[in-house]
Amino acid sequence: AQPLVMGFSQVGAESEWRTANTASIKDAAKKDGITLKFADAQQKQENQVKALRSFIAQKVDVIAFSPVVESGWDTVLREARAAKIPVILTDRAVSVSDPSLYVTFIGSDFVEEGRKAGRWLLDFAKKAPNAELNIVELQGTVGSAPAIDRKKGFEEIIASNPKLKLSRSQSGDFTRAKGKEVMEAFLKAKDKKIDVLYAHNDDMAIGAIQAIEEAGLKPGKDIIIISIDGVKGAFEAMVAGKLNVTVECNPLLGPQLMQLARDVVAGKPVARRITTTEGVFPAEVAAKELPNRRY
Amino acid sequence: MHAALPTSPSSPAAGTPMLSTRFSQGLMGHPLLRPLAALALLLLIDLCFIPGFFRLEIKDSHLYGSVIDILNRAAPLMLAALGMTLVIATRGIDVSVGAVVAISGTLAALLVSSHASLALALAAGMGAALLCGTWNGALVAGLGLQPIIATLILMVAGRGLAQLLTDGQIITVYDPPFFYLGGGYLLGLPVALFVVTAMFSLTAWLMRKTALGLFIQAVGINPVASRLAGIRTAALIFFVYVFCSACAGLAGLLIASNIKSADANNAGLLLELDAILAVTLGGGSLAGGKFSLAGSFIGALIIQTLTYTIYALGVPPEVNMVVKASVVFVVCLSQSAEFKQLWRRLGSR
Amino acid sequence: MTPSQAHPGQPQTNTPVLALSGIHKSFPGVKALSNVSLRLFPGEVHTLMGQNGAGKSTLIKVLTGLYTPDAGHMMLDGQAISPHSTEDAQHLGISTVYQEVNLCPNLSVAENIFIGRYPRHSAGLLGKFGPIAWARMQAQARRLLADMDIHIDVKAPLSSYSLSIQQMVAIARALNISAKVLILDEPTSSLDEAAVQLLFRVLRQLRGQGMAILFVTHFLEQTYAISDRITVMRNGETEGEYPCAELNRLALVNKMVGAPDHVTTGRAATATAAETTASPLAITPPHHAGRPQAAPFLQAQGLGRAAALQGIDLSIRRGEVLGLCGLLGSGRTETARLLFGADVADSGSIAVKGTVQSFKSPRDAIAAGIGFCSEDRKHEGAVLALSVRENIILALQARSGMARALPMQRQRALAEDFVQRLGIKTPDIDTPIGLLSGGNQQKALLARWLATDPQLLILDEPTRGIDVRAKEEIMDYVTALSHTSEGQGMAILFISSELPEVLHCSDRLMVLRDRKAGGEFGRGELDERRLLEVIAGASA
Amino acid sequence: MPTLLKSLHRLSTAPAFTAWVALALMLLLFATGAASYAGFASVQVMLNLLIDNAFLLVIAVGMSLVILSGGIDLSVGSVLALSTMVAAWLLQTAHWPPQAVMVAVLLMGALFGAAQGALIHFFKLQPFIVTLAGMFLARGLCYLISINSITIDEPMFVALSQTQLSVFGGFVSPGAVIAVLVLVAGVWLAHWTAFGRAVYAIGGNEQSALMMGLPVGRTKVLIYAFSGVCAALAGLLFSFYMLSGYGLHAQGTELDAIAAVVIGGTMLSGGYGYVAGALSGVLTLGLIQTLIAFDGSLSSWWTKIFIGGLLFVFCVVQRLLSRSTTAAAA
Ligand SMILES: Nc1ncnc2c1ncn2[C@@H]1O[C@H](COP(=O)(O)OP(=O)(O)OP(=O)(O)O)[C@@H](O)[C@H]1O
Ligand SMILES: Nc1ncnc2c1ncn2[C@@H]1O[C@H](COP(=O)(O)OP(=O)(O)OP(=O)(O)O)[C@@H](O)[C@H]1O
Ligand SMILES: [Mg+2]
Ligand SMILES: [Mg+2]
Repeated sequence: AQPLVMGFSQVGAESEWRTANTASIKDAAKKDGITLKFADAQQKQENQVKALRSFIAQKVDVIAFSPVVESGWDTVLREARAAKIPVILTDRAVSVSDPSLYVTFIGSDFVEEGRKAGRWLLDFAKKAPNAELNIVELQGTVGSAPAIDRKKGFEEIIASNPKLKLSRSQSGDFTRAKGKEVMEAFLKAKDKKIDVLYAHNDDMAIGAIQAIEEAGLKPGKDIIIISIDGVKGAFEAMVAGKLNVTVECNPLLGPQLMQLARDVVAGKPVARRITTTEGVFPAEVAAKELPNRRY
Repeated sequence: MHAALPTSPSSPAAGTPMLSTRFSQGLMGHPLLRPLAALALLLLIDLCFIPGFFRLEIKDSHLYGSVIDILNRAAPLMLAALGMTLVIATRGIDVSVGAVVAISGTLAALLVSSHASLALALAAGMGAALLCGTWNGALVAGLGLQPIIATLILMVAGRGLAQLLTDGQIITVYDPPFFYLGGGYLLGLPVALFVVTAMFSLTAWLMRKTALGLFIQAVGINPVASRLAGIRTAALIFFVYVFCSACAGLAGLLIASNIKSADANNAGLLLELDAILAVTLGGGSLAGGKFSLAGSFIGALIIQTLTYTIYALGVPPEVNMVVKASVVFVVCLSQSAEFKQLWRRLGSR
Repeated sequence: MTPSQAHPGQPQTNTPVLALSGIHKSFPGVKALSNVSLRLFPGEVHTLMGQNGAGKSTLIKVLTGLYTPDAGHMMLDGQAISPHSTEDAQHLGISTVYQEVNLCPNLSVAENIFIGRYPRHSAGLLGKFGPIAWARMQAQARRLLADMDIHIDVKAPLSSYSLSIQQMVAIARALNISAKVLILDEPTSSLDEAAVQLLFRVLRQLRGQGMAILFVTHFLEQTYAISDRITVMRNGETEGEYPCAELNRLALVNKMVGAPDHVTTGRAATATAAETTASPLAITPPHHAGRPQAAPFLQAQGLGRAAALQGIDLSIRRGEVLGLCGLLGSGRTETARLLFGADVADSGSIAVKGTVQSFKSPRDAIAAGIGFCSEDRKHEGAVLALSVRENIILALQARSGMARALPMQRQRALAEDFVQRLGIKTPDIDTPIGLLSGGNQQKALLARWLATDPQLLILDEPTRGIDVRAKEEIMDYVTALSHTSEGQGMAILFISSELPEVLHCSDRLMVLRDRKAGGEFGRGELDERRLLEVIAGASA
Repeated sequence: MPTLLKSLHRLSTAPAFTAWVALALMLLLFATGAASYAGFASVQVMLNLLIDNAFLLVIAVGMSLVILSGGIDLSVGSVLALSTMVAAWLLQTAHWPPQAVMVAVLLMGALFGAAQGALIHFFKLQPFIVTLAGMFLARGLCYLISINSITIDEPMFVALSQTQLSVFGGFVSPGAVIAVLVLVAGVWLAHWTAFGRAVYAIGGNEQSALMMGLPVGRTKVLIYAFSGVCAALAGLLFSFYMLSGYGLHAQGTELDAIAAVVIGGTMLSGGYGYVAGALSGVLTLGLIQTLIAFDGSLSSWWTKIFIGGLLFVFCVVQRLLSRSTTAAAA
């Protein structure tokens, strides 16, 4: 029989996480004997729409994509449905008027990630119930879905403890350089001692760690650092005692996605929402986990 | 020709500022005055609203404080602006600066992390940057492509090349000597600052001791007349693109060394826009011919101080852009002779 | 400074259509106009005269709204006016040709004539907003230019034509605007005799229709040929207003330079003051020709370039001035450009001192000891935003290489020297050249090439826009450079549309016709009338 | 045959030659795609080019005029984003009627552009800097409205988004039709109106244009206002297309638009080129992306390298062809 053809539109290659995600999907497709049409949207929704349209024109068997942003997918998804091509969402959800426009969504829940980070901090704060903790936040790119959701989830949880105060929040654009730069500025502002840093991704946390060290402080001790993603670099930092915890956001969706695609094309019923297994990795388990990290 | 317009005898309005700088030779008329004033104003805001902004401490036997941070951070931008200044002076533009930063930084960091000697790594980074410059120069000066499109090619492809080197990964470097360039200190000051000063002095020296500055200006203002006067216009234009890439390459090394990693995805992203902004804030004209190395440096400092101020003041990130835009508008308007006239007229009423 | 009240030569009506009084205009550091007045009557041609930098162009720019005067009144038809732009001035009925050609090189010839006043398809309702009627516009443009004896493709971009054609287009544009007042600032500086006569014919016609014409020129001949009255300016002030018939050439020149009356101040004045002498040619050479036996410095054979020049032969020795004559578009400029490597020849060869060279760029020619002062000072000469000093040393610096900047002292000394020698009127040598008057820019550009001390200097209309007195001095100076010791002076290729000047300076004359060689003549072989015939091709 | 040769020669010396080369190269690119990928040579793929790039085309038309006048407008991408945001906010939060929203958005674009034009003209500021600051400002204003994306579910917008007008056996969106109309209007404006010719004159030599008595100031302000309107209209098309307002929409679109205009044969230094060239430029960029999507084997970085490479080949061939023919013609 003809091999299954899948069109996949990726957001871009802006971070390690994303690259790992791409690699996983490509590998899995190869292993599964699925022909993968891969298109990189370079962070632009319009490019993704273009890619989807050309997948439709090519009459692929199934379309999968990681939406750049939640809204704005109605029209093109309708075209896909008209062409009878099932659509699978990965990594991020979309908001459409008619939920039947996509078959299923597999991926992480950014709000939940923020909550997990918040919960870890709540637990941590219990060790010294009376101390006020002054938190600074390094946000992702302003307006991007992970930045908005991770902030939302985190704030939702820490609101329950009045001792936890978010004093500063600034965008570090998800990059090391910006994370470092912003952290430098935070550290110089001597109005309040910084106790906790919450970074929306590991890259910014790693940049901030450098800034903290250069300020003569001990990251992970003088300042507690929480971040999200769980890339290899974060585990190395944890092993070195410079990072306290990272919330995993699993990019290795490939195998699951391929299986799902086969099921969908074969007409098997699938769940509407498939969450990937994602853990929270505090520094204590880092050494044990590090060898298992693939990216 | 276009660039010549501002001072053409038939240009009533624009002729005046040029002359006024010449005749009121005092401090008031100096072309660097306005960018300096803008910088001073920003620093004044910092002084008033950010406690301890100017405080310097000694930490680990080097200076430590906000001002040092700004200088350190501005270093790559200053370098990029330095190269961009010359390109813009010839009426060109180079939008590939960010990509060149990514290429040189990535290559050097990659080599260091795979245990090549530091010298080799740095040389390779610079070599790659020079190659990029040669490419740009050949397209603009050799083929006569329009600068923006010629450099756009490298802007798009260059970052791809850099990512190809790393497979899109951010590769962390664990080799302390490599950190010295972008993060080390010499005589208590950041090494990056010395790099920038050296580069600036070299360029300023070239401008003063050789006829380079004169030729660049002439070519920027009137390329036809320059060619007829016997200036090697093509060679000159080629040179400025190579020089610009070299500066960008050096900036790339500083950045890679500072963040201790090869980040092909994001290093130097949009640096070209900031560099162009720095040049214009410093009084350089995109129509060619008018440039000031020191002005561009001040422009870079304005940008970095502004960024830092936004962070330190705790401006919410969603407002950043509006603040930045407003400051740029204000600085530009303050440099406009026409605006000053209007102001005066309103004042005298 | 009080203009005489009524003149016999003055037109019937006694109310000026345009009256300026007490105009002041200063630029930082320069007082360009002080208390200037000017009256323009309907149906007259009024010439504005004055030395380079006297303030003529500035006055015109004030009058047409490009500059705002510091003080003074302007009345048009008895109404006070204060135009803020050329647009305003045009609406008021003032049509202007400014000194440098100010047209758009990218637009077609036809469009340059009609832009702003397009003929429209009268698509009923749209009226003034109807689409532009391109074909009609082109036909009209063709007709307009044909009236001026110019037959070119009006659809081609303006930049594909030589400066003089562009100048004619600019004039055609101004004439085509129906106006009360027509202002022409040195329109004839790059026109040949025939074109000038054509222009004058049109001007007379317009004068007959009651238009007031303000005309600026440095040619005394032309002044006397066309004007009814003359206003003389000196150092930014009005020296006086005179009926043309009452002021002889000598007196005029004296008033311009500020010498007492009846002082003989130059060839132009003297030569032409002797108006009774029948032949204007009787100019005796003040020097001897270069030694004929000397080997040629440069020899061109069959030099040509498709569609621009058909194989010409030319040779020039050191110590001699070779004049190159021809009509507009006869190929003089192209010859110069090929010799200088500004354009690359596609046939023929050039030999310098006997060795064949191929010039790929001006650099090659400069290295071989050649200099070239272009006719188009705005586009090919001046680097407007650079200072006078930098403009003067530019070619010298380029030749001595980039590596070592000329020491500042040397630069200043050179520049000061030329400013003094050529009488460049500038506040100082660090003034941007763009702020100088047209004639003074021209002098500075000449200085650029003199500074390189070339072995062969090609001068294409070098005295364009230079005033009467300075012109003589400069040409004498230049020819002297050529005629120094024993034929070791410069070789000079001298191109000019001004025949008396060419006749006076050249040791040998070469005529171009239709982009082909049209004969060569020794000194004294031709008088002006004969030369005109040869140029026009009425059998050589 | 000789007449053919002659007309070929005339074509090659015509000022529009570069634009023709662009068109020819684009067709070549299309042929390459058709030969290499199944399903590429279909009517719908071609129409999709138009549908997907409608907003870019509209922006490029405005940008063409700006560039022809010797200026540049970097704010268009952000103004587009701001327009989607304002439209979404007015529809979803303020519940304005859709027609009023459209008018308001276009007006906002015009005002934004005119303000930039006024700064450029009256204060002699450089277009690059003014519009760069404008770009920051418009983007920043988006975030002031909301950092989230706002979904639009207003029926008229939804209808406009999902209507398919069938042509040539395929379909196009209303947005694509509007874009083509804008292109036609732009061509008409540039070549048959006094305003358009003044744009060319200013691009050729601003000082001369002034001295020829053209209304330079008014024209310049209008040019940027027109570009602003185009950007706002593109924003509306974009909100039909995406049914959302979002501050991160259309990042970097200004560069795409500039590239499209330049590829279409317009000189960035002003004065030379054709508005119609914008179409071939936009379609070329679109084709490159379609090629990549059809290929489907390029990684993220190879995508970038490939785009750069194609741009390079395209520009160099265009340049060499134009240069050799102008040399031959001279
Ligand atoms: N924009 C300006 N800024 C400063 N000085 C100026 C400016 N325009 C003209 N000048 C000065 O004003 C004086 C008069 O110049 P103007 O151009 O009117 O002379 P002109 O009589 O037309 O001379 P020419 O015969 O050489 O054209 C000159 O000294 C010139 O340097
Ligand atoms: N009267 C004319 N009719 C048609 N074409 C002309 C005319 N005058 C000039 N041209 C064109 O302009 C070009 C100008 O040639 P060139 O500049 O070498 O002439 P020139 O003798 O220097 O004349 P000019 O006095 O215009 O400088 C010619 O090749 C021709 O194409
Ligand atoms: Mg003058
Ligand atoms: Mg000539």
